[in-house]
Amino acid sequence: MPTMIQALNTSLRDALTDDEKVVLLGEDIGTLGGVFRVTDGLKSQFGEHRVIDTPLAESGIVGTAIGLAYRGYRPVVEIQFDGFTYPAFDQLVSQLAKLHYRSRGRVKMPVTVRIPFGGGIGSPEHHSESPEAYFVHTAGLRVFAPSTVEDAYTMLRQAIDCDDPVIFFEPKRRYHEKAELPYGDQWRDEAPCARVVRRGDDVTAIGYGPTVYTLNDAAVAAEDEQISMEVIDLRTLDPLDWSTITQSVKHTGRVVIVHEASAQGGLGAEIAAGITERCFDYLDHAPLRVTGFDVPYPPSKLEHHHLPDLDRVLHAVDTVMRRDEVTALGAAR
Amino acid sequence: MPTMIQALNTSLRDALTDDEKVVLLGEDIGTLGGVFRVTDGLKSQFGEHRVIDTPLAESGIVGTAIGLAYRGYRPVVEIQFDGFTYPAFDQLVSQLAKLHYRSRGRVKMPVTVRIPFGGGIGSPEHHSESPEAYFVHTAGLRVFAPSTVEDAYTMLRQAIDCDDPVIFFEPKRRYHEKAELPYGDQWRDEAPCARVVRRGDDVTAIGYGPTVYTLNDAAVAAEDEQISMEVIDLRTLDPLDWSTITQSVKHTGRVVIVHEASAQGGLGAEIAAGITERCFDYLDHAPLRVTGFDVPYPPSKLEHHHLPDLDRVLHAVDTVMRRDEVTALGAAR
Amino acid sequence: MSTQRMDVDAEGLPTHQVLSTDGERIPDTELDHYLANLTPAMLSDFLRDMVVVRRMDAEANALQRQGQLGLWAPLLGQEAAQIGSIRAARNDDFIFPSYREHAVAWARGVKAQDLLSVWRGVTPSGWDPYQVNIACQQIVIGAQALHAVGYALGIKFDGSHQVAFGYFGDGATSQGDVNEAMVFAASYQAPVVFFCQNNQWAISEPVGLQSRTQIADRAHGFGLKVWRVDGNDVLAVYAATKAATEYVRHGLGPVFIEAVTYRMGAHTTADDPTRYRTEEQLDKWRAKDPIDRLRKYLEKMGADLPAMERRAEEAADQLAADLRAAITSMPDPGPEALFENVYAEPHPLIEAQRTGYLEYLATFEGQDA
Amino acid sequence: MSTQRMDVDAEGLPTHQVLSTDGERIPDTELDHYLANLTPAMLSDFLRDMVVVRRMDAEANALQRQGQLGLWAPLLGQEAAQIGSIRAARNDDFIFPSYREHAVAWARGVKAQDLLSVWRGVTPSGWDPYQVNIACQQIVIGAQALHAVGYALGIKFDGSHQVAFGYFGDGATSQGDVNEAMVFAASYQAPVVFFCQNNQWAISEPVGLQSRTQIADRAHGFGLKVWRVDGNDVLAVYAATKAATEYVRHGLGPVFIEAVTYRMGAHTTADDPTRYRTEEQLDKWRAKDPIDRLRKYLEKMGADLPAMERRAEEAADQLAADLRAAITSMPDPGPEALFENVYAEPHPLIEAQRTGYLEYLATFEGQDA
Ligand SMILES: Cc1ncc(C[n+]2csc(CCOP(=O)(O)OP(=O)(O)O)c2C)c(N)n1
Ligand SMILES: Cc1ncc(C[n+]2csc(CCOP(=O)(O)OP(=O)(O)O)c2C)c(N)n1
Ligand SMILES: [Mg+2]
Ligand SMILES: [Mg+2]
Repeated sequence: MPTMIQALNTSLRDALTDDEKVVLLGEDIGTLGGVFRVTDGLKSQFGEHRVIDTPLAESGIVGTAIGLAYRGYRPVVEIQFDGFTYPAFDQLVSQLAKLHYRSRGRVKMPVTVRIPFGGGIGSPEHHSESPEAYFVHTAGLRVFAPSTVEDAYTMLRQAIDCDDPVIFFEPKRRYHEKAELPYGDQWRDEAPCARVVRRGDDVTAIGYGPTVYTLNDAAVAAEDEQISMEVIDLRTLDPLDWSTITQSVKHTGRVVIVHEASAQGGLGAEIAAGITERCFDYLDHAPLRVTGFDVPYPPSKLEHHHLPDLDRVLHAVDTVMRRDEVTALGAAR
Repeated sequence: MPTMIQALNTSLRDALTDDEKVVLLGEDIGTLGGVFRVTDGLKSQFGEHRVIDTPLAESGIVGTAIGLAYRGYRPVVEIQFDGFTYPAFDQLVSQLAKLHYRSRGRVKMPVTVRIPFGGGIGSPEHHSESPEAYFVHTAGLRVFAPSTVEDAYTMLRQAIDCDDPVIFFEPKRRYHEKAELPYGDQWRDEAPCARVVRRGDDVTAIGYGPTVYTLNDAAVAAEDEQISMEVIDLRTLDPLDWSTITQSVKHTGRVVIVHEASAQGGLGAEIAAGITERCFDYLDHAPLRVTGFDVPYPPSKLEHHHLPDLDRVLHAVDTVMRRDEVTALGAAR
Repeated sequence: MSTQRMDVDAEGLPTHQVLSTDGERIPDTELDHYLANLTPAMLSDFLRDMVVVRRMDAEANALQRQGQLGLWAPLLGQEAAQIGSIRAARNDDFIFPSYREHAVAWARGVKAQDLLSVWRGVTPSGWDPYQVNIACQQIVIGAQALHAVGYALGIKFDGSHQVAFGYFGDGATSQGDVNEAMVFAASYQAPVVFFCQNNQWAISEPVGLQSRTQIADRAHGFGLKVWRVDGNDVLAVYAATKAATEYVRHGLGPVFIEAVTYRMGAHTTADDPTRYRTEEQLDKWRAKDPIDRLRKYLEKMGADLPAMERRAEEAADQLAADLRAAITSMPDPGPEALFENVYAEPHPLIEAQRTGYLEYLATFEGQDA
Repeated sequence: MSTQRMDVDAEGLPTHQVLSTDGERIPDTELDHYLANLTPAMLSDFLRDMVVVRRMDAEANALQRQGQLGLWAPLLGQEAAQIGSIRAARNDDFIFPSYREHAVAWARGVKAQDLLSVWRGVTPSGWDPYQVNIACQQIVIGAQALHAVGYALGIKFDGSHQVAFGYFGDGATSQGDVNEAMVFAASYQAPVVFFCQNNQWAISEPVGLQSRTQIADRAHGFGLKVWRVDGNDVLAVYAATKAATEYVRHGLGPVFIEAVTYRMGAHTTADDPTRYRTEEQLDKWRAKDPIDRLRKYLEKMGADLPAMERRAEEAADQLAADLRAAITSMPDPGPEALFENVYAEPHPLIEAQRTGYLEYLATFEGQDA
């Protein structure tokens, strides 16, 4: 069974095959095949005009991709690690996000920006960031975050196919998960929206990317304590799939939201606020957030404290079930 | 009476006078005195080594300021307009925000980054942005946003005096408001925290920067309809002053949050989520947000639609008072 | 730090000039070739173009003062740099402009009122990039230089012989993006011409603050082919741009042109240049006026200047009249425009906000404002 | 695009070399002056320094393989570039390094175990910047170049004669920040030395992808004084850095040194260089080894090489033993470390999170993990 890395590789290969306007750009993606080998073998198969090693400059990469999109190409950019997205920030938020609007719809920006994100792999500084909230707050961008091998394939095809720019977050600590790929044109039939990955009655647990696995584990553990967790994998962080979310919350009345990014101003805040606006009368407890703390991502020997783990999720679940008087952790107090 | 521009100018002058380690850097801040004249006359008074015209490169400006801080200086950077902050994003979030942490507290980063922000002055693209949420989500930064002439003076002194980096948002459409300045060392006595600018019983209205004026106007108008609004000026967006906020919300049970930035992932989401976590049992209605829409900042002839105005605030107040069945506008639906 | 205000003109690469300020034709071994086929009609067109865009600029300044525009960035003094370069480009060469290339847009057929509609604040964009082969105007300094490189890369992949142009100012050369654009262009040998109008100022900052060497020298260091030209000499600009595009079309790699000119007006209508520059400096540059210079040349070569002038003035009058009528009657956009084109594909949040806001506005209908 | 892999060594500025690969002393009119006062003791120190840091590097690689470090970025091959430059600097010159300047840090007195503690993942920083006059290590490529300029500006304001150093690699020269650093340094004539170790690679990308000209040429275009040296020749690097700091201390402006060297190891322990380079290329560079070269020179000049070698090996053995003992017994930080130093002044949110998390952890006490 292929790993998530192989799924992404196949997804790129299929996209390169199906549409000659698809080109890949990034540091070390050609000869080396990318530091995670997501683009392994693609340069030799498609040539150096389709799979392009770029000079070491992220703003340059994104800016060049924008120019290619102006010309009718569908560039797929790889940012080597999450923390190296920031030098390209201006090109992402003032250019990529706004060019369709600025041109009154005449210029399409079908650019996919792949970012391996999140922690848990024992890396040094800048290699474990979760910058998704910045992009969710930026009008004009779509933001995808697959959690499974199948979704990695499917959603990357969808992102490349989309006429809008998509910031595509890959859960790097799940890169070695394995599963069968969907085949053929199946990816075209699925709408990019949230998915209830586990049905439950007592608490809605919402996550995306790497934390979905944690939520599934928590749901199994909670069962032992007769708590029935419904688990939602958001999959698209922009647009947010409010109908899936609110349907679940109206059913359970309790919510726990989980992400690795810091709490303050993180995506969890939007989810919590949006749920409260939409489901206030259904709520039995305030939606709680379990997140990274509001600190710089720590050295690797501390990351297990920083990352939301099974225990912290269960603790929050207990809290919303009012089985525990202590407030949940990770959220602002 | 001095305008807010003059208050900021005096604040900088006093800081330059009191501490020779204070230096100003920015585009056009020297000879020209800044495009808004906030630094008018300072170069001729303090010399070109204290008030420094820089080459046209924001990352360069912030990076240079960081180097000066390493050397023991207290740089005050001017970013010419909000939308030109983004080229410096990496230096702000990966360097300025993290150097105290990275150096285990050995290196202080007392850098103030002044950003005239927000819309309403009929400007072209990139001149009316409200990027505060990006920085509130970034651990290691403090974020200030004065709304009044007095606070402009006081909080700028406090920001420069603070050993942490402060992103200092100036409400440019209120630059010409007038008031007397606090004098002497008064600025030292005040803690940088939220302020209840108007007492009320029915609804807590929370804003900062340019929208505080709108909230005050709304409170006057609401009085006519026998609704008593409490108005909170946040002043510091990081840290958030939860004790002032929760005290008010526990009293009123209803909340309206207002900002110009887009709703999704904006600061309003954090405030709403944080309030719900802290005051769930006191809430009579979900906290509502009145914000800019989730679109790029529009051309100037459309900005009166985009910006939260008196009517939209009152509409939200009516909604939380349940006098109106329609949901509030600006927030995600 | 006052040393930084050295006169960077004094050294470095030579500056090509083919018309002296008195309108004498100066031979130039490198550029004469590109001027060999110039006809009187083309010269008349250069004159008309420059006169017309100068009028458009004057009219825009006036409209701004009258409150019809929110802001305007004058091009006065840069007519030769803009007209000379765009007239040397092929129509299918794709231009990435900044916010001051009004003459470039006009020369490609953008109507003055469409151009000004952006500055009036009624729309984000005044033209369809694919109709005139000009990208949207760019306000973030230098960002477009990279877009030009990316576009050029696409040209190369397509096996086409078009050229991408990136226009920017002297101040822009300090930005990381412009430097990265040179890195990428050199690395990929992209078919791009960087056209830098060194108008001596970035708002209040003299070019000597951005660079102690000639800007052209910097580009040279990146391995780009470089021409430095008198930007107030429309023929030199035309010829250098012809030379540059020929070079690029031959697949020889990217080119950088530094056109040395001067911004005679304010940075924008919000600027007060008297705070940072002197009348003497302006006088020095007035003597180098691009239109006067062409006039003198035409006179010396015995052209029918009065007829050419008449033609130019008529075109300018026409533009001015049309422009004023169009701008002063230009309607404001309706609120639904807020939500248009944020995304290319359907987006539920924008949909919901649009519907909600329009419903909300409807509740005011029939009420006094 | 394969043309981009041209051999950039072939043209451009001359590359200073004072020791041939056979250890012959080559006269250099510009640099000899700075080598006139070299004593045998200093040469012995150079040898020891390079041998020790090479051992430290080997030991770190081994510790990483044994799971004692999370990652390591080898310096193998760059000993001369790092030791030659740092030994030429004054102790109060302030260094802004990247992540590979282990030899620089060690030479300033940072203990190997402190250096490695960061790579083990127990702490964000291995030294106090103000104790050793070296800023925190920098992973974001090129960001530190600007910090060096800012620090240098502070030096200038203070009227001091220190120098700030910005170290970075060949790949870094493509980043906007490094280019902006050159712009700012030139504009302010800041007392800074940019020290670029061109080790031919940015992970898998050859330097020819970043630049078609010599990197030194680029710096020249910005108006910086430039030296290009053989980075595997410790004496040439030492002399050029001496020359550079003298130039800077005389107030003559910023300097750029390109030290041409080679990364003999992997980019990091996570890298597999066999995917992108050949044994032949490695062999070519093995023949230029910086330590061998100094050995040959010492032999030729009749120094007591065996004694020097003994001294070096002893120091290396000592370091290796201390390092291993210290690293393998290094404790993990406690959870409270998460919340330390996020801010310099009290911050209620961090306080609350610290308290909350520690209370939460306390609830597990006495339970099985
Ligand atoms: C990134 C960025 N920073 C600052 C500004 C504000 N600004 C607008 S024009 C300008 C000066 C530009 O000078 P130059 O590049 O020489 O172009 P010119 O205006 O002279 O045509 C500045 C600083 C901006 N638009 N973008
Ligand atoms: C902004 C940024 N982008 C990407 C990376 C990932 N990365 C780490 S080292 C490296 C190559 C650096 O090459 P060079 O500057 O030549 O230094 P060297 O590693 O050869 O010493 C890259 C791409 C990074 N650390 N920072
Ligand atoms: Mg200019
Ligand atoms: Mg390298």
